[in-house]
Amino acid sequence: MPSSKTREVSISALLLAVTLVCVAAVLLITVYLMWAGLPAISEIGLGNFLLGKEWASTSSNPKFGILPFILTSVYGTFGAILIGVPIGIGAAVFLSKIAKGPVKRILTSAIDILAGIPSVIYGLIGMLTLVPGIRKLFGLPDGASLLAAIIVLAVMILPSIIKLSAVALDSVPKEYEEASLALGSTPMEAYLHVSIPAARSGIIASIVLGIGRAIGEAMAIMMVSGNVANMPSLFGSVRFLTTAIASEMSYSSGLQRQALFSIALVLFAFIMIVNALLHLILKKGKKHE
Amino acid sequence: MKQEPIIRCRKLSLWYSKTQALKDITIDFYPNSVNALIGPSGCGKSTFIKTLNRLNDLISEVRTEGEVFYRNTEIRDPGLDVTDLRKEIGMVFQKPNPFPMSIYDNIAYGPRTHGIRNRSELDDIVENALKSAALWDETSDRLRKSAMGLSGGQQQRLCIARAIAVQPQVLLMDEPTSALDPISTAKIEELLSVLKEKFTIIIVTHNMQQAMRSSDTTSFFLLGELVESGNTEQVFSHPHDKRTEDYITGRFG
Amino acid sequence: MKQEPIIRCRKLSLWYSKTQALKDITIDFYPNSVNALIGPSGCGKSTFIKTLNRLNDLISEVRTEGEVFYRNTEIRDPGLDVTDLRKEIGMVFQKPNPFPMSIYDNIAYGPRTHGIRNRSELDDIVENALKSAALWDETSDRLRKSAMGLSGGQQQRLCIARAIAVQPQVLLMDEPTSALDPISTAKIEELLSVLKEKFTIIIVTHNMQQAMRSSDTTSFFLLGELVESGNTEQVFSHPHDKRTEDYITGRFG
Amino acid sequence: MNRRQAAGICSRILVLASATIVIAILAFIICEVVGRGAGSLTWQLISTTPSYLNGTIGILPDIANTIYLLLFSLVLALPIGVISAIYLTEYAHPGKIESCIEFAIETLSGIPSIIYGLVGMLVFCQLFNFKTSLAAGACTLAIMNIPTVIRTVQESLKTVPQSYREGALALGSGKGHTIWTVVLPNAIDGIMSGCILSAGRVTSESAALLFTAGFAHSLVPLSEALSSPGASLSVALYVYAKEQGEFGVAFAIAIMLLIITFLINLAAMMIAKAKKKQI
Amino acid sequence: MRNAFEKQLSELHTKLIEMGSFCEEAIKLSSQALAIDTITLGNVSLLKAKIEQMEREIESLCLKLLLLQQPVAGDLRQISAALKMITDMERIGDQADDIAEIIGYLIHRNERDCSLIVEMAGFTITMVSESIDAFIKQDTILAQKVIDDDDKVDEAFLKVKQALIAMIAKNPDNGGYALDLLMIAKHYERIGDNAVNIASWVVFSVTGVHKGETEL
Amino acid sequence: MRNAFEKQLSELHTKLIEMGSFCEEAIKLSSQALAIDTITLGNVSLLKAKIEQMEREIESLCLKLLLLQQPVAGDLRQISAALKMITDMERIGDQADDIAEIIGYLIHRNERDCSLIVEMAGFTITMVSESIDAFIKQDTILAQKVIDDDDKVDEAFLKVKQALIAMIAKNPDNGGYALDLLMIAKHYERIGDNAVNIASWVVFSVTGVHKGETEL
Amino acid sequence: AKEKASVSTDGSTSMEKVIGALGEAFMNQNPGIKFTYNPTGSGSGISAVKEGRCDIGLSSRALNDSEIAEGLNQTVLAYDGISIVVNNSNPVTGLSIEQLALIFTGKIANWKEVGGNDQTIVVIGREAGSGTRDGFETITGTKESCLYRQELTSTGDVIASISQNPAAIGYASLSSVKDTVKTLKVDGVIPSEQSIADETYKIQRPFIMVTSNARTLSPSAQAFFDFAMSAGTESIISNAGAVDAK
Repeated sequence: MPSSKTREVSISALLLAVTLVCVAAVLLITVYLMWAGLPAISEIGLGNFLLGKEWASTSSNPKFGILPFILTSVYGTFGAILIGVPIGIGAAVFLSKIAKGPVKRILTSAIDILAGIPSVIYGLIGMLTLVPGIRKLFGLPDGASLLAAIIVLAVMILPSIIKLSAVALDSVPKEYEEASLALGSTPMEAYLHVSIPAARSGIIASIVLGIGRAIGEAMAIMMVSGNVANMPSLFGSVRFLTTAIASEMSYSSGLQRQALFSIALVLFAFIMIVNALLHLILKKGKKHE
Repeated sequence: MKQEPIIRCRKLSLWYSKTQALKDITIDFYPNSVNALIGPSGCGKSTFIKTLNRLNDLISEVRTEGEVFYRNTEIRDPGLDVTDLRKEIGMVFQKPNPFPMSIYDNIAYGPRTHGIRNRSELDDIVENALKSAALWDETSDRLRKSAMGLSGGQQQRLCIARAIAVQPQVLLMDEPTSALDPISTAKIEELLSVLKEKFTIIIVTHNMQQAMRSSDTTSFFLLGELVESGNTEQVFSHPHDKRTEDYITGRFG
Repeated sequence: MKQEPIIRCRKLSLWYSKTQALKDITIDFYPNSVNALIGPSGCGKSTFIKTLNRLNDLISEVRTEGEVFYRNTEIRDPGLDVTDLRKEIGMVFQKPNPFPMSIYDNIAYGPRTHGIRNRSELDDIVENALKSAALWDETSDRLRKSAMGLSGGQQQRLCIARAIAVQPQVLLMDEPTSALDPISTAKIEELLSVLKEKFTIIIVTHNMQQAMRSSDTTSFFLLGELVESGNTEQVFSHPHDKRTEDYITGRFG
Repeated sequence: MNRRQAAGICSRILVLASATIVIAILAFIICEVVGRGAGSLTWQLISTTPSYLNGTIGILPDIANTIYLLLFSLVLALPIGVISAIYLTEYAHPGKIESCIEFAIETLSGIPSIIYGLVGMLVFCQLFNFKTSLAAGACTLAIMNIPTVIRTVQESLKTVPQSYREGALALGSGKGHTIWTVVLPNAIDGIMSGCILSAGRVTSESAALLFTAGFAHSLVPLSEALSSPGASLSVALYVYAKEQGEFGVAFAIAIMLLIITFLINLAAMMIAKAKKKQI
Repeated sequence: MRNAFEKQLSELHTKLIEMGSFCEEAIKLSSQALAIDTITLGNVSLLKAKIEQMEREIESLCLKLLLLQQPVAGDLRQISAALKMITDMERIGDQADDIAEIIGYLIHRNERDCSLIVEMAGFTITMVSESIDAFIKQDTILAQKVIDDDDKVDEAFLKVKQALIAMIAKNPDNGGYALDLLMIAKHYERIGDNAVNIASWVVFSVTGVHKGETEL
Repeated sequence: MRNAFEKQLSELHTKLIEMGSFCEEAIKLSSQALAIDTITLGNVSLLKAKIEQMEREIESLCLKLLLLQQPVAGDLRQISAALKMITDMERIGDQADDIAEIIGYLIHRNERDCSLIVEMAGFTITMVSESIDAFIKQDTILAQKVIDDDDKVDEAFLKVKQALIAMIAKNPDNGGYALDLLMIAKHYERIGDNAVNIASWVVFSVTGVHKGETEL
Repeated sequence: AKEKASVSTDGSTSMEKVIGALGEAFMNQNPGIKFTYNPTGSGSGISAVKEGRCDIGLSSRALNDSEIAEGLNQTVLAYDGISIVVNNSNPVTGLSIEQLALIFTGKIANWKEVGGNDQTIVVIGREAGSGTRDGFETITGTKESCLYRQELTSTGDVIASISQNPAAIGYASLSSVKDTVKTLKVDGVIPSEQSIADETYKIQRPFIMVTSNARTLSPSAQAFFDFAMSAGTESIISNAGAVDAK
């Protein structure tokens, strides 16, 4: 009955066709962003666009320099990672290795809920408590700033860092820790010297994923960062790549609108770099196993 | 006359929450001997050896009664520094579990943990441990390579070397060859007879041939009870207890 | 005189991409016999039996040469309907792998797959298969319970029953007891001698005692080569090949 | 020895502190949200449509829209996701196409929602002429969720032991039959948690919906839902907070979203528990 | 459990009993011939052949069991005892045959003066019977009795020897005859030894203690 | 690999060789005593005791190896052959001692007429030496020679018997003496048998074929 | 089945209350017609009309010349006052248009220069493209020269931020202002329906409905347009905080 083989092959081909939807979607996104974003870049000039320090999209002599946005996104992401990663890994170690019973259940749910909270709520609370808090704490005229955005971002990337790191730590064979304990190390030493290095690739992946999320976040930081196209400073009002798009999109027209798509293209490029990085790390991690 | 026992166990009972896993175990282990623990699955042999290095602590709701002495130290003492105990009583596990680091770092892990940082000292320890585990010839030219690249049998010998490197007095082995093929198994059994010159070895095994071939004493556990314990030849040629005879002749169950 | 062989293998070679895993294997298996395949890890025994039911198909880049006949069917034939082949040549795996369904559904899975829907017919098949696998007494009162609740040894006998239920001619077993304790192992070895009255059994084992105790013929594989094959007693008492003797006496490597 | 103990205590404290921070953040957020929103969370708010004439606000349409979006996007994302996952785990052999697909999935899951919003607007609203509608929003969300579904189902498929497949195949079962009878029933939890995770994303998503589904607050029946614009709860929260300064309402919606998030996690946990029990 | 092994073990047991009964029969026949007539003498060498045949069978069964079943404890003792016992049984067969052969030479003599030897033969027959019995019943007390009884046979042999010396002195022509009778007596004495050996292997098989050794 | 086992195997080998050399020495001593004098007779029973001691040692070593090492193939053959061989060796020791004992009775006789027996003893000594040699060298050809040589010993025994009958006829007073000499000859004949057995176990140990059986 | 007649509007968020109320009233009168409003912002409302994505566009700024040149029509529906708001704790009660211009361009940087506390002024505005911002900057003559500390994307944000910051100043549609912030007099006039209607309050802007010349309105859209422009809607518009233009 040779038809069984052909049937298998055709089923496989059919499934492949459906699976290719993902590839199509990525291509579609890439193509459309290029189609929408490249004209403005060519009109403004790549150098002026990427390196221009001034953004005045609606002035009579419009300027479309997005360096402030790029730098803000980079600094903001970096800051969020700086705060979020240590806490995230610490909490992951606690969750994966120390917490037991109800504590573990509560912590797990807490992290899941944190991950599930809509970013708007983070923004809202940030706006109503964090921004005035920063203003009062640092004696600033206004608290809406890069710092506020960094803190909100750090909180927002925490759940994904914790979850992924915890998964990586969970998948470290229990035998490693047992071996370490049997050699006379304390549990903490076992986690630090054996578990974390063994989960390295997963943890790095979680960080990279956090970077991706931080770069891509829009709604929450729009509400706390002041949103002025300044060059970034910790206590200054700043605008990110994402917020630049979100804030002007609805009123935009003409070259301004096109320039916004160009920003989206730049953002997309950043994300692709981060993704490629992630891909590499995960692949390497797999190979390592 | 007989030496002092290095581990002395008196009426040790152990419960996991409410089920009793060990019942009044009384047994001595003497220095420089290979001691096999045999018995069907779930008979308590693994639980027993994990009591000796307090690895059962990892499981909550474990409760013990009785006395277990390592030399003059009561192992069950809640105030005991278990890291010290585990330095004295090393362990090798069922599945080879080298850390995902280099061969060198695997062996050096224990000594480093216990504060040895001096490079040349570590080098010596690593070399000696590998030699003791009959692994030096196979690995001396690739100490910096990952231990994960070794074969299963080599990995297990590496684990033995790693345990040796902290210079314990007692080596616990929990079915160290059950994941290995006959050739690797034979190598490790061979190793046992060399290692016993320096250590006291307590080995849990499913494999009665292994117990026969490599141990000096054999203890038969059944349902948490120590049914019989004695010289290996005697236990296998002439067990005192009917249950032991049934088990070793394969007439059990 | 001798019966016709049920499986006839001539100069079978097998490559995984570029490494040759089997070299010119020529061997016959006769009906109603237990045939043990022994050899160190990676010697090709598992690869060999997976060739017999084409389970190697799952791995890409496998290439074979030579002839393998099941009765008059060339197993290697790319046009062959492997589901038919596998109905004739059943398999039991190293780790007991019952499906996470009821005991009844596990056994009925095969017959249902092959189109048997009639309830009472299935009932009969299940009962007979369980009886053949010496599991009926232990499970007849809980056929609707999950198979995952059985002990390891029972699970493995369930897997044997499941394989039997499709009424194969040949039963391949890939180290069926390596995950089991001595008692469960003994039960399964015992079962082999009963099963061979109906089936041809080809069993891969790491355990030479097992081969000796339970098989009629023994074949020794080494590095993809069939070094020696013959009557079990002869192979173990008086091997023709030095390598076989070295291996079975534990002097190998 | 002392140094070791000190280091041990320090690291233990740090780890504990990290975990405490996480709990504290959540507690703070919940207190804030509940404290500010509880007063506005009335039955009237939940059960009515907003009336400009009466100056009252109701989020019934937003609830309905959320459900519509959920339904439509799942109907799209689930089959594609499950089929893709099956293809990737059961059929695909490592090769160029597969690594291409893998990369595409990773990319899709990494793309920020705002870009989905923009491209969704360009493609679904304009190119496909769905206009600003729930259909456009649902399509965008579906594409966003496909990677999530694929990954969770894939994870679950991978946890189905290879031995089950071998067992079925060795009994003479065909590949398709094996997947259908043995593999998928054991991966049902993955499909369920894929649904749940997607549901979570749909309810919490706002940026991608702003430009695609709009933020109208009118109640439409299911039959017309696809062609109408409409705000989901998250978008409504955004709109009420930002456009209208109705913070009480916004926090009331936030309470609802938190409850939904909580329920979703509860469901996910129960599935995980059921799976564990089975094994 | 281990049904196959059990079956083979009981086969071994049966064969040993059978072989033992052949031995008994062989000595009985030979001693009957000595006392009464020579009719059945041919049967002794048939029995001897059977016993040898059985020795080979049992030997190879034992080796097969040692090889394939790798017995321990009681099983190993039983099998190794069997392996050793059969040597003695075979020797018993041998001796019986030798006796029969010698009796063959004596056919021409009408008068026989061998009541002492017949008595001695009676002792050894009892010993062999009892050793086989001890084996069947795994009865160490009986086995011990056999071992102790050897002294009687040894005594009887000395008596026979004295009697024969006296006989030769009486009638030197009986020299050859006396030598033959001595050989017969010696064979019975040896058979007694063999029975003792069998008995001591029975003791080993049951208790694990062999010939006053310390425990294995 | 399996160093411990190898060591025990070679220990077994050494012990067997040692036991064999004791046997050789015991017969030699006894035959010397027969031919020449009785000075060294006491040593025979010492040797016998040593041999018995060694039998027990080797027996328990064999059983230990069978138990603990579960040997197969050549190892199993070697050990089981050893287990069987020692019975024969022990018997050789026994017979040598018996011979010595009988010679003890003969001390009072000045003139001895036993050149035939001495010749016969020579044959058996060669056989025992050669069987031990065959074992040491695992030499089946030599072993076969031993097996074939048995006929010579049997012949020699018949000759001795005839000679003794003649001697009795000549001088009936020598009846006792003749009986003793016959016993000695019979013992040598037995020793020859034992050597044959040893040799045939050597053949088995090397080839796996025992006494013309088909292969095990 | 015949598709239900519908009117879709799209555009200014500032007009939400006005147009929402009008729509609701319209639907009450015409149950057969479905009215939708999508508050996306003036810019997108205008482009939506242009691209035919809605029937009527809503803009809180007048069309510029290029938009008119593209064939769009504007009809003023109402006027909206832009309130200048500060934190409730701010002692300042009023400012002149000149002072506002100086404050928003950063020339006055401290509240004490205009009679307030010694505090750095935090200028909060809307994002580029916002109708409110356009209206404010046009009237105060500060186009392209405002130095904002924050550019927020919605009225709600602005009010929330100002209510949290004692040094902040910003502008917002009159209809959205609540008592969480304080409304300043401009040139001595407090914004109210009255002061906007008689144009004594200067900072105001039109709410316009945008239609396309290229397409005729559907009957239902025309009905809504007519309803909105009818006289009976005065109270609806004023209830929504704007000033009827008719």
